[in-house]
Amino acid sequence: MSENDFSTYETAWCPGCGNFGLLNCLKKALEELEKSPEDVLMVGGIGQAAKIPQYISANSFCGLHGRALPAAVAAKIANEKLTVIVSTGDGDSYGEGGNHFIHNIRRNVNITHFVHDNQVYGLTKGQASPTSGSGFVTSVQVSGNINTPMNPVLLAIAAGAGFVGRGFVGNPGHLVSLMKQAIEYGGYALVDIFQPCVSFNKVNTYAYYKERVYELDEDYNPSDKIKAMEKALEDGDKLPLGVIYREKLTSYHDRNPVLKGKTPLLDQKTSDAVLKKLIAEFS
Amino acid sequence: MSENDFSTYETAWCPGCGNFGLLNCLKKALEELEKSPEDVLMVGGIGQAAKIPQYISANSFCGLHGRALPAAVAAKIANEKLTVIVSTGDGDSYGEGGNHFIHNIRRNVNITHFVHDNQVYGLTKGQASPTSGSGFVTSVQVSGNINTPMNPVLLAIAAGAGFVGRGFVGNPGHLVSLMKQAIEYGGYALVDIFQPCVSFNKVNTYAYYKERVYELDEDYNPSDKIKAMEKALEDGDKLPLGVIYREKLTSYHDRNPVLKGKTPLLDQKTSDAVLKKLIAEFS
Amino acid sequence: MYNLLIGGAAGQGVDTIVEILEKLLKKSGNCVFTARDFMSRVRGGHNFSTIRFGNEMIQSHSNKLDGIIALNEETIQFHKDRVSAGGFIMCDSKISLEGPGIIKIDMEKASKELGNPHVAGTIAAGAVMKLFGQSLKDSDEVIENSLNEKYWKINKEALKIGFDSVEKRFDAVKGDFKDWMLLSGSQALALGSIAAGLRFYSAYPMSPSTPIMVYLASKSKEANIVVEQAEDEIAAINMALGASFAGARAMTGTSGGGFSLMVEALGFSGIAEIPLVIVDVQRPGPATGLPTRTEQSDLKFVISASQGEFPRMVIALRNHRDSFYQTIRAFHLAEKYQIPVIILSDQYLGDSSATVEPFDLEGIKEETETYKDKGEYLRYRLTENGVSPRLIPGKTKHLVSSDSDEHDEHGRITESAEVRVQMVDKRMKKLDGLAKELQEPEFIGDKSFKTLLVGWGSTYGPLAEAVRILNSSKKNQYAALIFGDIYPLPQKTLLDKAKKAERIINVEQNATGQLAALIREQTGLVFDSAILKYDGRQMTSEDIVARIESEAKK
Amino acid sequence: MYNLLIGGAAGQGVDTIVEILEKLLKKSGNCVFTARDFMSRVRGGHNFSTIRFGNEMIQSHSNKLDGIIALNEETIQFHKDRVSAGGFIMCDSKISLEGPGIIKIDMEKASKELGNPHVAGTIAAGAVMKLFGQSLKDSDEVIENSLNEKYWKINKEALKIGFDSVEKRFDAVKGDFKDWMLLSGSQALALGSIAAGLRFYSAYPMSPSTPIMVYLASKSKEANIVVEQAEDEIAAINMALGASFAGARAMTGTSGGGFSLMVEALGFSGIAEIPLVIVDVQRPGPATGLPTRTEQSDLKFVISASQGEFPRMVIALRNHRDSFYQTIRAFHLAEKYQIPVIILSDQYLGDSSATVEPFDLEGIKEETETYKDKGEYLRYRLTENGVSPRLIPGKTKHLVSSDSDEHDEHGRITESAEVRVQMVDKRMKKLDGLAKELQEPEFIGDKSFKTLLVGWGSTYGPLAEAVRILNSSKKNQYAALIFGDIYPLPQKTLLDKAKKAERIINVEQNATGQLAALIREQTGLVFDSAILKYDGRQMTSEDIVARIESEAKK
Ligand SMILES: Cc1ncc(C[n+]2csc(CCOP(=O)(O)OP(=O)(O)O)c2C)c(N)n1
Ligand SMILES: Cc1ncc(C[n+]2csc(CCOP(=O)(O)OP(=O)(O)O)c2C)c(N)n1
Ligand code: SF4
Ligand code: SF4
Ligand SMILES: [Mg+2]
Ligand SMILES: [Mg+2]
Repeated sequence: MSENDFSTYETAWCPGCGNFGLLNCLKKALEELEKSPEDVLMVGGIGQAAKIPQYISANSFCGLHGRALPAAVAAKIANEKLTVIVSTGDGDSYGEGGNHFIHNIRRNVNITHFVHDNQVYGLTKGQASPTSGSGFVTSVQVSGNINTPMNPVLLAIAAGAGFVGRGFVGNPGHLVSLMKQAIEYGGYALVDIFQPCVSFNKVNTYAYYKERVYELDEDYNPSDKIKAMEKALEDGDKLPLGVIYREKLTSYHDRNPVLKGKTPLLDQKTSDAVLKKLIAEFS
Repeated sequence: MSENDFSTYETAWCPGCGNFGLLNCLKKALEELEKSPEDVLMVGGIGQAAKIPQYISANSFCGLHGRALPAAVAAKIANEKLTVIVSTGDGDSYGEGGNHFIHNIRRNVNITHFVHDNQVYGLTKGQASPTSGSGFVTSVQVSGNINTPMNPVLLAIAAGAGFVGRGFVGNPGHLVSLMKQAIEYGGYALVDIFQPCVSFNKVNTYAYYKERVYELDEDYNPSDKIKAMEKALEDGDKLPLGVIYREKLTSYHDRNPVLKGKTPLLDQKTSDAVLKKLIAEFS
Repeated sequence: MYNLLIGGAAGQGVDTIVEILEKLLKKSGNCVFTARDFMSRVRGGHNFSTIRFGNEMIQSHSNKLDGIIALNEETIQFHKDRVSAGGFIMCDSKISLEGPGIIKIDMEKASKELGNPHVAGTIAAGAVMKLFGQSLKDSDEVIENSLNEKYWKINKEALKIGFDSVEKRFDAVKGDFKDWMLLSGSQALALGSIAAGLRFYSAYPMSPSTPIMVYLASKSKEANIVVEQAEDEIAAINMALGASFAGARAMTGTSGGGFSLMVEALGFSGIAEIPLVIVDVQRPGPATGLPTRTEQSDLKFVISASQGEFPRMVIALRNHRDSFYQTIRAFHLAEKYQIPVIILSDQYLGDSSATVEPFDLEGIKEETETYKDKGEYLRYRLTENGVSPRLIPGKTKHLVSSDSDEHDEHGRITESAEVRVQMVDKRMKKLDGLAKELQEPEFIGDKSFKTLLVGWGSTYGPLAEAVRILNSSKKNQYAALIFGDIYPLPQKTLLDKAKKAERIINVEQNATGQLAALIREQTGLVFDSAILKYDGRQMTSEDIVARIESEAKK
Repeated sequence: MYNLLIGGAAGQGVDTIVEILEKLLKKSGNCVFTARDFMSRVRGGHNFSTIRFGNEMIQSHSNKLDGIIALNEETIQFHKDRVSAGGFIMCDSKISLEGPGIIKIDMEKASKELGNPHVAGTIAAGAVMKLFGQSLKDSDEVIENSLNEKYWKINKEALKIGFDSVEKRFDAVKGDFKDWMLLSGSQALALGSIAAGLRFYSAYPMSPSTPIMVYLASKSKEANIVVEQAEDEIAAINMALGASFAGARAMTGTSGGGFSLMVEALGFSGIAEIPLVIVDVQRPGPATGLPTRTEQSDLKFVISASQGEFPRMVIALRNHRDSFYQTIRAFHLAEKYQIPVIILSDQYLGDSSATVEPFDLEGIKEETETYKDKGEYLRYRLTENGVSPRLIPGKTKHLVSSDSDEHDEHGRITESAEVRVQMVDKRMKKLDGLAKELQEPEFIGDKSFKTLLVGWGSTYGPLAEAVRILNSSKKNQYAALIFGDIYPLPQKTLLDKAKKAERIINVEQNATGQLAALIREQTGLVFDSAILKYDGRQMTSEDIVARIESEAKK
């Protein structure tokens, strides 16, 4: 498999945007995992981040704003042979798509969810996103954001996710490794990724993150839920990167008797015999 | 103020339903707090629980399925003098309304949210709700519920709520006190209330809860977030009742410069002078 | 033909008795039609069903009753005036009511003696069978098919007690319908979707669409279908789109309120050209409205729902046969044209059961992908007929894309004015193909008609019967045209018949005459008058006849 | 009249230059109209605006250019063919392009010398003022109004550098528009809502509706308005309904995709009779479509959106004046009839700026609740005109209810067939009142016309100008009728004028001719032909004239 398999296309992103780093890491992760483009389905919603499926050669599904997750999990349910990756924005994932976020964690379909968390709505020119900091001033939040910022890592753990990580595009080696672990995890895996938006977020810049992030080391045990939530609560001067929480959970496919141990759904059939029986039941 | 102020009406609930107890407790709580019906706004979505605003004499807003919260917080924003209480089902609050749930916690508008948590969709005849247990068998979940049940108490704490409690209609005295605390709390307060559905939930019955619930005592310190999350994780044989987490947070009204210290929004005006100035700015 | 009403409070088991009784009657050879009326509550209130049966085709309910089986007093109060001369009211002995038509049975006492007060209704069912000169020979099979094993014995006994407690009163009808099917509109629809190769059904519970999900769930393991209860309707439709894109035939179902939440994704299906079947089982709106009642008031909504412009097809189901065959056709059209196809049913049709000829599986073939182009694969290739080559991701070496933004032939976002126009035109071209697929409305009546009644969907049964009644007294002056395919609107037969008609009247279960508006928009035809009903209860043939006669008097 | 195009990549500051330039020109007395074309991206790509100015009323953009100010080479390539003889192309000296119309300025170098490459455009703006013989006397004021204080000095210097770098080339126009307003359609709409007493605006960001939210947010503290960014559009509309119910005048705004998500709550507003103003700033669909472009393709969608049937009003904004006054009227009608009122704008109108007569606040009065009934308070009292007494909860001793289910006069859930019909009829009666409120479409042209062009909303400007152009050569053979109130459809003038017309043509910014369909449905009128544009760019008067002339040739 050659490097070029996951070739990328000209983007509509701003020069210097954190999305470029993210895209490179994603490409690298897929290549290192020796995935073939035709077996990968990239799913995005709408936003700057959400354009990423357009910029990497793989199957792509650019859906509606906020609705990447339901489409992605259903595609995976339909064909478990696809490696399904949702890669999209923080507004998309946690704002408009918040209900799908908490409920798809409960489904635990084996897909990967990368959130380009720039703590702002980029494409619509800089309003607060769910993860924007308190006091963040924008053209709409004129007196500064008054909502309590969402802590997606903590929320995902509390919602029952089995794999919750945090990365930063400024630590690409670490991010690639995190992405690979997430893709290989056998259930829903979330990686919230700090991705500076150079155009609209003048607070959470590369420098801001650089000063605060640190990589969790081997001493850290991601399987202790309480400890993980404590770790997730660190959101001031110290921002941990890595697998914050990890637990083995039975995946959707293994919980669903229609799918477990069967051929992929799209290749299944209702036999003629069954169909006739169903008709006969009404006679 | 006489007992009759919060008179109740004939209901469409099943005999034996936990909603009756809940309604009685609510009535009692309002009376003990000496609220006047005309200052109370009861808000529900759609469902069996959500009919409660129809059964108590107060102002009532029976909105759409899943959409009680946005309407309620906005009514409170419009007129902070109203005591606004959302009282509605688990499907309504956590299923269809899940996105409003996590985001209104972030807003922290001073309203109270009572969730009639019967762990089932009652009105639509017994499908799994977000809080239904694993393996819960219904006409749709024919092989048993395969989704990880939502833990609303934990989720609310993780989302940043300042007041999170749990009650049980079978402990009415405790529930009334909990309701009163929630109503008096100066921000968004959630009380998840175990409410047996005698028609469709044959698992989480009165007896089921009776065997498992226990009231948190005075030793328990609800202000420690980590401890509270640990407490919230108790969801097997022991189910704690009481204020699981409590923290003082600035409320929406005090964070919003348009509202803080001003007359209620509905009584405010744009002065003629300002209007003229705004027009002049374009000249 | 006879017509019975069985009524009681929610929770008293009206449904079970009705199910047993309708099956027993059908097994005895009767044609059966059961309409279901219930309240939006779980216990209490007043629910009832009417079972019409006889040895001729029956496709609708009726106002006139030959008998009432009353599980409580309210049922008698509400409905006794509708009982014809010679009819009966069957109730428990404890009810103080006297008269020639009153049949009292010790149901309550006997059922308690049997050990379960819930079988009181089964006793009544047994009595009814005897009254109408039917036998109980198939009753074991019926009980075993309808109930959980632990209730078999007691119900079989209850049936017999009832049967033995009365004497035959009515002439036995002997139809040839024994081997026909008896099923509800929603079951027929669900069965149709299975026959069409459904693999993935996602929905959020909502009356009156839930029976579709319940039936599919009950057969999911046997039929290899994933039935997914979504967190909300937005998820339901987006899941269906994801599954369909990935190659699993997908459907979602809901009622108007849920459809409202699916509107954005409907347009997504249109621009991304992902095949999708969406079922709207209508109920009275606006908003929550009357959750368990019936109406046909979503037509204008669904034909123009979602921002922007794209081709779609809307099929209104007229009866239980349609519910099966048109659902299959909906899947085929959705795939052939890569469009959303909306199926309009309603509570009346969905919840009623009817006797239909056994479904024929001949001629239902799975269509398969047929992309054989050489060269570059273009998901959104500009083609003559507007249909581009669709491949299934992972099933080909080509990469497959899908996009809710305007895109070029590759599926990449474009802002080009030129490409935009090409893509709109390409999508709209599918309408030419669809025009050739359209099925004309069904014409009922004699060609000598003077008045043409025009309806759509579930008023089919009432209209068909109304025309029969009117023509038997008025010598073939009436005919009806009932639309199944409704958008795009097939116009040929309509214009043809309208030309011959002296008077055209639209008959609809809504307040504004939505079909008439659509027809005027598309053809310029103006209706002379309208028969509209919007109280949440389906019109009967008698209602239609009465309205026509009262108009005639004016 | 002159027409300039200013273009560059996103992020090069086209917007700032345009804003400064249009204000400078207006301050000098010109009437100004600026149309904005941009891509759905933050940096790069190609964005441009055209500024038309002169001493007569200008209400639309034009294809012909008198000059281009190019911040990059692409701008020149894309647009140079549209420059009229005698026109100019202004660009940086480094661009290798020669010819008589080429004006090179050392913008880049000079701006770097000033210390900020972003002011290159301001230099160009200064040069333009000189070219057209305008003065810079108001420039300090303009700069100070448009920019953050820290950029004042450098921009003032840049303007002067530019001004001094060229010679006057064109005749100075001297209009009387100095004291008129210059603002965008969305600003005018927002200002109208403030004038109408708006207290609560909830929305989720979505192009091209966001400027309304941004303007309101910027004035929220001064004007005492809560502007709430919702978690999604469903929340936005349900919040607005909650606020309105509680007595705060409320509005929500979005574009088609967000409107899709508001559909269920639209019906809720209808059945619960909660006044609400909803703005849909249209963009091309379906689904995400072309996010920053323009289209008029949501008409049929919004007039029939949501399950069930209820009265609503739809007002299409034709221009910047309408944007102010009709928004005020929308609030008054929403309250008077307790209905949802939908305002249709679009990207062209919302983002363009125009010169309008200063808004007049006379006659805008807040209406107040006037419930004076004695006896029992019935929120949904059955009344002659369908409007029931609305009280504000907490502001009265009466208890106020609101319900999305069908309800009785008290607001309690009902399943009664009789009450259902009464309530539907009551709500529908409001249409009689609304019919009397309707404003007829605006007629433009001479009564001797033969061809009638019919449009709606933002094609007003282009149509008005097209009629003028056509009539100047074809001697008053053309007229136009442009609808503002569009649903319910005012019919009188239309039928009147159509009767006199030899030919009627609908002119719409969509692919299917939605107004024509609505008119046919409501009146039976059939159009002879259609001028439709759906590439995401607004038609100009010249486009219309060309289409008419090419048709005439056929
Ligand atoms: C239903 C709907 N509402 C709103 C929008 C407008 N919209 C497009 S992208 C976006 C937010 C993008 O923010 P985020 O997801 O954080 O992505 P980013 O651009 O920051 O990468 C919004 C609100 C839309 N396309 N659809
Ligand atoms: C948009 C929409 N979807 C679905 C429904 C149908 N529906 C009504 S109530 C309900 C669930 C009720 O469950 P819950 O909120 O737990 O209330 P309960 O009846 O158990 O008290 C559903 C799915 C609806 N009314 N509207
Ligand atoms: S706006 Fe922000 S997130 Fe979007 S491309 Fe530019 S820098 Fe990146
Ligand atoms: S269905 Fe359940 S929740 Fe609803 S009223 Fe009956 S017992 Fe109560
Ligand atoms: Mg973002
Ligand atoms: Mg419930």
